[in-house]
Amino acid sequence: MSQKIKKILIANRGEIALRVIRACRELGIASVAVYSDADRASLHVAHADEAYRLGPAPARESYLRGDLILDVARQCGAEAIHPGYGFLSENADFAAACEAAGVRFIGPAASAMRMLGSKTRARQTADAAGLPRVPGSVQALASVEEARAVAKRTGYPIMLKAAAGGGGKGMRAVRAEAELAEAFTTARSEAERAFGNGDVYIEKLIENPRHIEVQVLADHHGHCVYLGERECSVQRRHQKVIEEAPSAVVDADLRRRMGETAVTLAQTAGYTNAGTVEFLVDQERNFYFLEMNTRLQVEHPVTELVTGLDLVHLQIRIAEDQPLPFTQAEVHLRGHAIECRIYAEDPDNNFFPSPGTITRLVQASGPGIREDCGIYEGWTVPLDYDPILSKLVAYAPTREAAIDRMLRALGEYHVGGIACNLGLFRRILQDKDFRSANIHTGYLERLLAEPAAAPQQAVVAEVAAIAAGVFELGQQPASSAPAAENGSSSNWKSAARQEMLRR
Amino acid sequence: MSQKIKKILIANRGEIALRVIRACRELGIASVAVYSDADRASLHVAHADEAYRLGPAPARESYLRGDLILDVARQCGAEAIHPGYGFLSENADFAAACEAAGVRFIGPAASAMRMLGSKTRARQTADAAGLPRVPGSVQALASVEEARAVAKRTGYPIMLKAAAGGGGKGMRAVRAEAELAEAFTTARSEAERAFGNGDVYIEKLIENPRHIEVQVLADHHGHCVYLGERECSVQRRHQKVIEEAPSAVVDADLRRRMGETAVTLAQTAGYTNAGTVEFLVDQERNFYFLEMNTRLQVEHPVTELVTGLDLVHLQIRIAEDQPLPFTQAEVHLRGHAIECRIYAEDPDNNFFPSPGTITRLVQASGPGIREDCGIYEGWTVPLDYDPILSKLVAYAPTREAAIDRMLRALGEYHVGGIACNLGLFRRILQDKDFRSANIHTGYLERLLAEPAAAPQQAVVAEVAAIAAGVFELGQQPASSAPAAENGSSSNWKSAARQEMLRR
Amino acid sequence: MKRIVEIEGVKRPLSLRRLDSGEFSVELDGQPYAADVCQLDPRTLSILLDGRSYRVLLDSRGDDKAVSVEAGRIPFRIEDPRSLQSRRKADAGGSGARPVMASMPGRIIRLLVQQGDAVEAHQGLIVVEAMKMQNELKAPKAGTVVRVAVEVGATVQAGAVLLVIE
Amino acid sequence: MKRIVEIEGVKRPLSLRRLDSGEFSVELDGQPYAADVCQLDPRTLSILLDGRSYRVLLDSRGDDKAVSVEAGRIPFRIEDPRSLQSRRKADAGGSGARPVMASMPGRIIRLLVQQGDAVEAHQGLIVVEAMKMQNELKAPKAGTVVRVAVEVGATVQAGAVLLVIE
Repeated sequence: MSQKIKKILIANRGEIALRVIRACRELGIASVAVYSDADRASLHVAHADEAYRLGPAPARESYLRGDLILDVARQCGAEAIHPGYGFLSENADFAAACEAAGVRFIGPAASAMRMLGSKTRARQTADAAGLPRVPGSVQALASVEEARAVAKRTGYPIMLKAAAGGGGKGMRAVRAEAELAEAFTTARSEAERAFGNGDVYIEKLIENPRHIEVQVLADHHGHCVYLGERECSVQRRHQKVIEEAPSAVVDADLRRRMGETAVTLAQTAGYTNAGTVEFLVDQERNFYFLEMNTRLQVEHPVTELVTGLDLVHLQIRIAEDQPLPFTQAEVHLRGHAIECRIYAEDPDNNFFPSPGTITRLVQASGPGIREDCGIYEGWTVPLDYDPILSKLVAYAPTREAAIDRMLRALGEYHVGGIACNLGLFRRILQDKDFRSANIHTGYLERLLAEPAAAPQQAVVAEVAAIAAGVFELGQQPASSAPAAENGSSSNWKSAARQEMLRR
Repeated sequence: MSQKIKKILIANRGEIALRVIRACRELGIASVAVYSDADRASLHVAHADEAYRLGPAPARESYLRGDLILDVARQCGAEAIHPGYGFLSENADFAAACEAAGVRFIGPAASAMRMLGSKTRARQTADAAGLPRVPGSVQALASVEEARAVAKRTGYPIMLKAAAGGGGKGMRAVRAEAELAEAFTTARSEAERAFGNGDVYIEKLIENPRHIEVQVLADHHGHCVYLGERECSVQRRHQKVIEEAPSAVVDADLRRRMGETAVTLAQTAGYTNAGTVEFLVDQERNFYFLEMNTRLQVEHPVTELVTGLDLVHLQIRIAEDQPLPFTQAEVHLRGHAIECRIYAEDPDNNFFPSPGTITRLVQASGPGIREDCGIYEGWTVPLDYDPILSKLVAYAPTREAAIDRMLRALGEYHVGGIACNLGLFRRILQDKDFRSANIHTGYLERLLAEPAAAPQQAVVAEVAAIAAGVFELGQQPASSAPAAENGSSSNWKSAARQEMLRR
Repeated sequence: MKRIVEIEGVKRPLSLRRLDSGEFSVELDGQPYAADVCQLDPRTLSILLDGRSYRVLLDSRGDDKAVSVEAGRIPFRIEDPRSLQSRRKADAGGSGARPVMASMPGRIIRLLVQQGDAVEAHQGLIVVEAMKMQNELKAPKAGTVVRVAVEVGATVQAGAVLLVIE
Repeated sequence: MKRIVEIEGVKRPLSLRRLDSGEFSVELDGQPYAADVCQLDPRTLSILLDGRSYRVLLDSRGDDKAVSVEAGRIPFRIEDPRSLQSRRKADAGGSGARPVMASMPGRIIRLLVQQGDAVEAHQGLIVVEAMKMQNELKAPKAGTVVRVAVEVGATVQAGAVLLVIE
């Protein structure tokens, strides 16, 4: 029986915390933020109805402290917790602790998360459900010898992958048997360091695959639907950079087959709430199950734009035990959406993160532009977390129009004070291969290996020189300024300075 | 035969000029702004590819100077002119001058504009096409005697309306014959003053009607489609305040009938490009043709959101002689969109305009929010033009969700330095009658006559008092500040002041 | 810092002290408040009070001071209790001559009264236009027009005295 | 105002004068420019040049001065031709000792060299971590490490000198 939720604690920070707070406000539900010492001045604290401190900046002392978070939920009377993505969102023990404490975890049950959370266990579940998956092992490899045997059976090239993995950690491509032993050792130790679990398994390496994933949504009444696919092939070091919906290579038939496969997997695992089934698609458009993400994803807005739905609203309704308000037949895709993940990182300096104070923020808007943003002018990007600043999303009737709209929006956007990756998006969106959807998971590394040609017009340098002079004139302290060349100049300078004080 | 346009001059200012500039950029078309002396620092000048001065601030010396605008177009090589709304957008002589100069006018041909631009002529066209229209006269009334005869035939109450009218000028409701003579005289003189044309005609006064309009789009190849309706019943002094799509009272059958009626009128007049056919809908859901707006409308974004189309892109494609890229059967409405017109006017002071400097601008964003904005922080709203600042639009799967989303966005939005009407929207969107779609063109005046109950929580006054003190502390000039109560206070103050300098 | 903050006609003593930790110690109406105040930028505060989160914006228009909180604009005045001057200023409001001021910039379209005219309270005095909208300013009280300070056609700024009623 | 503006390695003389009309008289490289400059806010300009419209944003990061125009970030340096000091400063770049500085704030994860080590150009020197990403800083030239200024585990700010190569 459905039961209205009146207060939700958001166990996250940044743009996704604000995203969930907004959904709560729209639904008339009170929102509770939690924050670390590094986030007292963050947007999610100021926008929530309530806010409570968790602890020091490091995530393991704050956002990963499930015990503290449950304490806050109990004390403030929150009946549900939304985990966002990252942090505790795929932690089955935390989901179980919520269940035990009588607090609804807005996501799947701990049991379903356990069946799908480990990559090896997910592969076993996929086999049980009869899903096409990437060939290789379905269990952790006990030794180099076992790895060698499986690799030989699978056929080189292969990938070594961490069972508890994510974000490219503990992952190694192996092209020949001679490389296997060393790769096995380093992948294991990297996985051990990153996840506290050194289990690795083998997958056949698919050449130039596309990364295409299917959004599913399941209620507690046995209904499960798929909401079309997202293509996330533009990646750097296994991190998604640009996502879009729909995929240019998925037609109605392939969409239905991938969607039904994803629904089968979710139902086999007794999955509920929002989840994403990731596939690799090869050049012949065969698809292979890769893994399942048992949470809302960063890139969920592109699905919202092409379906017209609100996934966070639906997540909350599902957590209230409400049935899905539509059937599969009522899901229609329209138009095309593209998302750019704006990060505090410097593409011109090896993508090194650039924390620091955002001294300037000029945002894009207008037709077809959505922004899910977690920053403001004057905010200091902390050192301690993922460098995502904002998600800029463009929607238009066609893929080409969405690309051109995004380029228009990127031209309006400006982040000052720190480096960010806006220029990278411009480069990708103008690239011929991207525009013709000729992409795969290795596409971006190849593009980045090419020299970035940016022949600048002479007139732009002239404009820049003039502007530099005018800004210099406006910023000189009165004491060190040379005598004004004419009477009005100094007046103008003091007016400019007053203007700056007033802002 | 279709011919690509490479450069478009936008004969307008403010948010609509920026809207068209953005469309040009997305289509790879160069954009040319024109500006008056009051608008050198306006956003449309900074965002266009080229910009040229027209003249002094008054519109009749700048934005209404069709001759100067055509000169600029010729000199910079613009092949087309987009008129936006207002100014020259419904001026058939200007459209004809463009045609004569070989510059494409992005709108209907002058001939179609003439057939539909005058309200009396539009009513004759409607009769010729067999449209249901509001009963009354189809020609200007020559005398009080004629007015008396028509009114008697039509039956009181009636409306006197200016043939060249718009914006409620030259409009008078007459409830009984005794009032007619005086109303006729004042309506005529008001119309003469406002439009240079004193022609008035009679329409039966429909009690508590809804204002519902149909968007049409016609190409130069004989195709004409309707893109659903917009409900604009929330008006103040005949000015639209909130618009939405679809209308809560229009079902599929009524939509089809109104749409087909609108298409018939457009085709009868040989209409091309975007246009809007306005209807009154009475309490029995009978609809009556009111007038046609032969241009893009302020409220076009709500139609874009529910159809997934871009009307300005399509206007330009039509002007290039391209055929419409879809048929009527391919137009599908999805979800619900609401637009709030943010004006520089003070609802607490009789809606008086409030020009001045915008010292602060905090904008809303996130899921389902679109903003078409013409302002920025630091900009001074000029005295000389309509006080529209921005259009905030919310989209969601249902009307209720769109209302709640808009309320969420309004809570994020803030305009500082001048008064604006954000509070009015909050009041309307929380009103029970609005939420149950129990609205008509007199709805808002009735709501405004009621006292605005705003019982404030005691704690909010406490928070305000504390904040007032903290701001005061941060803004005191160092010289007049009292001695710091402890060591860190003065450091903090100087840090705050530095922060202000840095911004 | 000790001040008197006047909000909605109520004068409330406020004592603010910034602690070494960066937090504020707050006393309002003589009561301590466990308010956690964080300055996001020079004109935005995040205030946590009993777990509730408030985003407060400085929302002054010229000398008209106000904050915006929970989407409501709340005007305030601040007095330094040690300053006599501020008290005197506060008392100056009630005298006999009453200026009628432009609430917004605009152009004078029509004068409905002349110097020497007797007027009723709420009687129309003058019509000002801005952005194509006309506004009729009304008499704040009954009395006599002792001065008309503007002419038809003049452009006036907000706060300009248009005429005086005594 | 007369200045030397250095952009993309080219030093260009610039003369700016604000006219009574509010416009600027501009001379660049000794040539007059009919540039119409309008300041939208203290850090944004609208410049019209031969009808073309440019929106220019001041885009400095600390001492690293730049403008942003047409979506490109263009660093600049300004010298006062009357100031000898600025010339001397400009000449100081090519000396023997070369500090290796943190380009971003972060934590020192590993030191790959010690004081006294001979290093090749582009050899890895030090690993800095921020936001879960590690970055290896490389030697700007061949030489000897004459000083190591940080320890493993230390947090450094952008611009901090980490070590010096001579």
